[in-house]
Amino acid sequence: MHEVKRIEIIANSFELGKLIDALEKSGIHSHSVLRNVAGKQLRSGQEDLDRTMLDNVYIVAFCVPDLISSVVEAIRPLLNRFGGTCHITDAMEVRSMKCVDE
Amino acid sequence: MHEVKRIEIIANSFELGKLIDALEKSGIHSHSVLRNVAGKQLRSGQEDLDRTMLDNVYIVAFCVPDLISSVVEAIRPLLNRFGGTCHITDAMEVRSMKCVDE
Amino acid sequence: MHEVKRIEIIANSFELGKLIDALEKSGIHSHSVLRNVAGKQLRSGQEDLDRTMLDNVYIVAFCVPDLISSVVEAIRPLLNRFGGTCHITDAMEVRSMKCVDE
Amino acid sequence: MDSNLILSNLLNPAILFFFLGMLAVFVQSDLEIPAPIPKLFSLYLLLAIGFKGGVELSKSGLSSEVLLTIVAAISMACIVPVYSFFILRWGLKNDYDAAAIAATYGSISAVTFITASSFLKELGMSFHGFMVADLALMESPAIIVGLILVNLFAANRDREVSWSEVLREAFLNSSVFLLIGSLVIGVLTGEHGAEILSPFTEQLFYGVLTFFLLDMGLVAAKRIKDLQKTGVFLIAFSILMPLFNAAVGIGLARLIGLETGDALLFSVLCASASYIAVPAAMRMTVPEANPSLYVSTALAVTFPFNIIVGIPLYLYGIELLWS
Amino acid sequence: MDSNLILSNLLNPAILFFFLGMLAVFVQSDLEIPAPIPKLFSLYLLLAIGFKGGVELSKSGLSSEVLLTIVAAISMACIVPVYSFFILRWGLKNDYDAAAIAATYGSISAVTFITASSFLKELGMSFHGFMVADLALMESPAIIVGLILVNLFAANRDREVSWSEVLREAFLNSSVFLLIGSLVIGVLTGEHGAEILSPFTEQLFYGVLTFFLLDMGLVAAKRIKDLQKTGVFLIAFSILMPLFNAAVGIGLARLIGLETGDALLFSVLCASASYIAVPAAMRMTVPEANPSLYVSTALAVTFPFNIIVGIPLYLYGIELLWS
Amino acid sequence: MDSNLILSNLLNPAILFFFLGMLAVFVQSDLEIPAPIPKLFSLYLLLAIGFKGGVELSKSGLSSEVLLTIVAAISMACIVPVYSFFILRWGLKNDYDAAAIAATYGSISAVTFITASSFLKELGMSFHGFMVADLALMESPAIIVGLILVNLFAANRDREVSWSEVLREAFLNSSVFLLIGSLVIGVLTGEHGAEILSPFTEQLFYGVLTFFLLDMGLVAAKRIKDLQKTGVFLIAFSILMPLFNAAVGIGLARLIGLETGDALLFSVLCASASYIAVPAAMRMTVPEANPSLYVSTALAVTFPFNIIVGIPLYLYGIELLWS
Ligand SMILES: Nc1ncnc2c1ncn2[C@@H]1O[C@H](COP(=O)(O)O)[C@@H](O)[C@H]1O
Ligand SMILES: Nc1ncnc2c1ncn2[C@@H]1O[C@H](COP(=O)(O)O)[C@@H](O)[C@H]1O
Ligand SMILES: Nc1ncnc2c1ncn2[C@@H]1O[C@H](COP(=O)(O)O)[C@@H](O)[C@H]1O
Ligand code: NA
Ligand code: NA
Ligand code: NA
Repeated sequence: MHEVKRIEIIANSFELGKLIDALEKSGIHSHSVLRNVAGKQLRSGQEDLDRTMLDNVYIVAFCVPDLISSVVEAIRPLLNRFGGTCHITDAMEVRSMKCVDE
Repeated sequence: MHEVKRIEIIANSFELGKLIDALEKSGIHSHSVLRNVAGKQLRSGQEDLDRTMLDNVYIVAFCVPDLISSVVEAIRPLLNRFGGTCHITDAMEVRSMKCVDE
Repeated sequence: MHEVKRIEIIANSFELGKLIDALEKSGIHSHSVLRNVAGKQLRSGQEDLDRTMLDNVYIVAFCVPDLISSVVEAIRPLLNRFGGTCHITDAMEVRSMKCVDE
Repeated sequence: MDSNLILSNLLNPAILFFFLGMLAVFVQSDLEIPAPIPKLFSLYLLLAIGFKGGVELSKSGLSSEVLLTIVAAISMACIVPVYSFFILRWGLKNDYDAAAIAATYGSISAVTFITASSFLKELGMSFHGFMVADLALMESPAIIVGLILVNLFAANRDREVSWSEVLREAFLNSSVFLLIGSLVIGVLTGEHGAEILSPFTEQLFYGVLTFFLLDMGLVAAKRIKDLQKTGVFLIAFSILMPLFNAAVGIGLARLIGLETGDALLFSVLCASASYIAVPAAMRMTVPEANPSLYVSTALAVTFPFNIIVGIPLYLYGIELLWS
Repeated sequence: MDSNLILSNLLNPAILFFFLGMLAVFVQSDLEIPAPIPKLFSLYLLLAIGFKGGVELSKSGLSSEVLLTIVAAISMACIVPVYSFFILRWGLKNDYDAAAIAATYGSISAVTFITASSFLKELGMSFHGFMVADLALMESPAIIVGLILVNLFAANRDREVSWSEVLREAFLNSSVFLLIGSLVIGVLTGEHGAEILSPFTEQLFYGVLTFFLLDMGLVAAKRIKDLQKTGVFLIAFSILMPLFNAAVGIGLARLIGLETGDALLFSVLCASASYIAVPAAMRMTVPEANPSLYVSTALAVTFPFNIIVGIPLYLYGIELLWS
Repeated sequence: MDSNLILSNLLNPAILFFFLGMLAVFVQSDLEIPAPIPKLFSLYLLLAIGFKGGVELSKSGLSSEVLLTIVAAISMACIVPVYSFFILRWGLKNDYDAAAIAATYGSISAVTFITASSFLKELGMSFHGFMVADLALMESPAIIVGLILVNLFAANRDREVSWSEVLREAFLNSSVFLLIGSLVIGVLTGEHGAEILSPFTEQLFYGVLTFFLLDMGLVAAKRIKDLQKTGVFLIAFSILMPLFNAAVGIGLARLIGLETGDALLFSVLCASASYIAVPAAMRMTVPEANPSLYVSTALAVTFPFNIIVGIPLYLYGIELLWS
């Protein structure tokens, strides 16, 4: 098993395209997306805009630890402008034979 | 990046309101909810009640480490009564400028 | 709170049955499944096959640390054959009274 | 004549699609009606039957027959759980399970009612709009009665029941709410409303019911394996109790002087068991009870029994008695 | 006559189901129409109204009346946001919020239009297919105007507007695209296409609208609590501005010489506010504005006001003026 | 006459909505039909066409013509993958890809069949119910044949094929199961069943097909960019092979003595390729093959080619030969 980093981003779905582009640019070419995430957060005056607005998405990407700093740099401006959260966790990867070496 | 805790709760969706209230009361005002989670667990005799019953939900909330003990106190009685799971993980938060200081 | 391991698997939904069987056989009898996961990965030539193919699923299972090695052994051949990812993280479990001792 | 009725019921597309759904599970086909489509169908059926009932009610108005039927309906919804409880308690030796299953059988299954109404339509028989009011009124009381039974008889654990929540769950859950709301709208808009809404509520009705029963077949068949754990007593209960309740219902219908179509619907209401609203309420209010017991019996035994054998059988009995 | 029209509007099943949806939220019923069902309904309604409009257009052809109406429609869509902006800026003291709300009121609500069209149908009044073209053309311009207003008047933060993205969002968002596409297909296939598609687009129309308004009632009622935070000024704005815009619309319709049915639809387009396309665009392009302000006013005040009071009221005014 | 037929096919609302869907992708509109709506539509179409076919079959009964057609259908489903395999193997130099694509072209596309059936209806031409049986019977054999080809010709890796799983996937996948089930129910309930179910299965049919083709346009267009990687050989294959198969199909239909409507459907079955059932089965049983090859060719080339050019072209050929 190999040490990797787990990046998880929760954001409004209209940011999805931009976020994925940012991931791609910083070298992360694999990810998964869960849609239809409901959420609530504290930012003054803004509330969750259920059905009438676009929903949140939940993006998970596992990557080698070296990429983290460039990812954070690429993601942070998007979060600053449009909101959303990004968290990073340590994880162990069960490598399968078909895996492309990063 | 700041150290935070990641709380993840899986429970039947009818508990959702009570769980969110518990989070709010213990000082966690932001969270995300994923619905339509299928699940299976071991507790004797009880089985998953798919379509005919309410589905499971998956709640994720990131918070400052200090809140954990009060959260656990607030959540545990609900799990005792209705079932469900709660797990806590360490994570790093990519802080964005708009973030409200907790 | 007790230390546990968090296993998360992302794979095409047609593998779901086989993966759950593998978990069961290696002693993990509880899990949750999120469906409709979209994804993209790098493996040469293969792309995400959206609506026309089966979607990805996201499986989460928490278990005692001792089971990890047998799980990895059971899951790896499936990943080798059909693709998908498996990652393991440390977590703390909030034990509720109704919990079956593992 | 009995066998004729059963046969004509069996050669119904809707019933056959129910079997097809069950078959899909048995042969392990991957056929499924993905969520939330079944939910859409059930909302549609409730809206359509409620609206239609309301329109009929606006034509016929309230009569003593209507009021009597309503009293009878609510009484059955309150009494059935009581006697069921004592039978179940004796058989199961578990107060929580007994109360939860009793509540299930005191309530009703809207789909069984709707299937019966379309069976009547096929036979060219009519029914009155107020029967839909009965359908709406019989769903909730059993939830309250079940909970009272638990509080009276079950070993007292630290139960703090939130009655306001229970009452809301009982009387304002989505199916009761939509049914009553549509009924009232039907009454208010009457003939004129029916004219503009009926292409939607009438023409699609049977088709949506067919699709919905296909899904019910899938769901019911998946529950059948649970029956191994429920035991012979509960399986017998979930066939005999509907038969008994239907018989009581037919008797009451005769006393009130209902017409045959209404009598069938009344007996079907008495005979059917809830597999959605009551289980959801019980899981919330009586978490000690085992859901697979009350869901499986209602869904995998009583529901199929009623729509396949029960409906034509009760009608046969009614035609014998009324003629 | 006014009160008569309002009453006949209120005794409409579709409007009553809208109230039922609101009631469900107020009494805390768990009634909900799960996603993506409402999306399906709105796609259906857009496709059906677009196609129907196209077929009508293929019969009537283009005339100077058509072109004049289109010019009037686009002008209103560009001017309404401008004067709204200055009023809002004065009242709110916030340029971002003012621009976003102004754009919302410059655009239109397709469901309000469709509700008005079915109200006309019920009264036996007709309208022309080109009104659907107006519907499509009035959705987008306000988005552009709103953004120009922000760029001209708002304190300059580091805004890098991606105009290509904004234009795509404005003119190719799914509702505009489907509406125009269906309109063109209706024109191309004409009478023959209508024959084979009309069982689908005509017969289900009112039923789907009814179901959709039930959902709109749920959504609008959930927004009502937000109004506490919006303040009296905005609530007054969201009733008075539609009234004013409708009056301007009626005046223009009179000048152009539209028939009463078309005039009603034109005034409804002017009076209605967007609660889907524009809010989505504003959230993306003016993230500084507070979405709960522009969504709540459009959805929880202006939309119900228009479908309940506005539509019959505007028609009353039109009938007075035209007679 | 050829160009007339193509034109009348092109001015079909359903085909135009297919183009609209493609256009939405090309101009990057955010139009989408959210899951599981397309699934609902496809279940509906399978149920409706199966049921309708069954009802027709119950009227006409079994004849030697029926049996001959069925033999011809199954033969084509088994032989097409074999000759396709050798052509593809020569062109692609990859046994796994060759087998998977061959299986795809041996199987059928139900939507292409349904589009052809509604094209016939528009032209006032009829077809027989047993053609629906062919549709059902031609879906599965190619999956088995494909797998046999892999086992015979591909370099032997550690393949442990679970034949029971493969057979279940082939013969009990949801579309085959629902189609055959609905067919049998149609046969059993006959004219009487058709009467009560037809408002649902007939009146909505064309509308649902239209909506579904809108979605297919979206899906097909998204696949088009994959074609860059497939190469000229495969693109040529996915147009020429359907043409060849259609020609063989027309010849067989002539030999059997089918009527023109049935002949068109038979040729369309031969010409079409599966983009759902077979790809799902291939991904499971031949994971070595590249899914983007077999999905893109079937979906982005052969499907549009068949519904736009193929259907009217094959009918033109048939009318020439039969007259
Ligand atoms: N601390 C948190 N924990 C979990 N989810 C969060 C948290 N903060 C924000 N979110 C999610 O992120 C979404 C977007 O946040 P924002 O863009 O800041 O409005 C919210 O609707 C939530 O779903
Ligand atoms: N160890 C576990 N790992 C992942 N999910 C679990 C686990 N235990 C329980 N769950 C989820 O929690 C749900 C509710 O559990 P319970 O309330 O205990 O019946 C189950 O249906 C599963 O979805
Ligand atoms: N590094 C990664 N991070 C997140 N998700 C991934 C990653 N790699 C693969 N996946 C997911 O796993 C799915 C199946 O991958 P595969 O079977 O390798 O084609 C992909 O479609 C993604 O959803
Ligand atoms: Na009952
Ligand atoms: Na407007
Ligand atoms: Na073929």
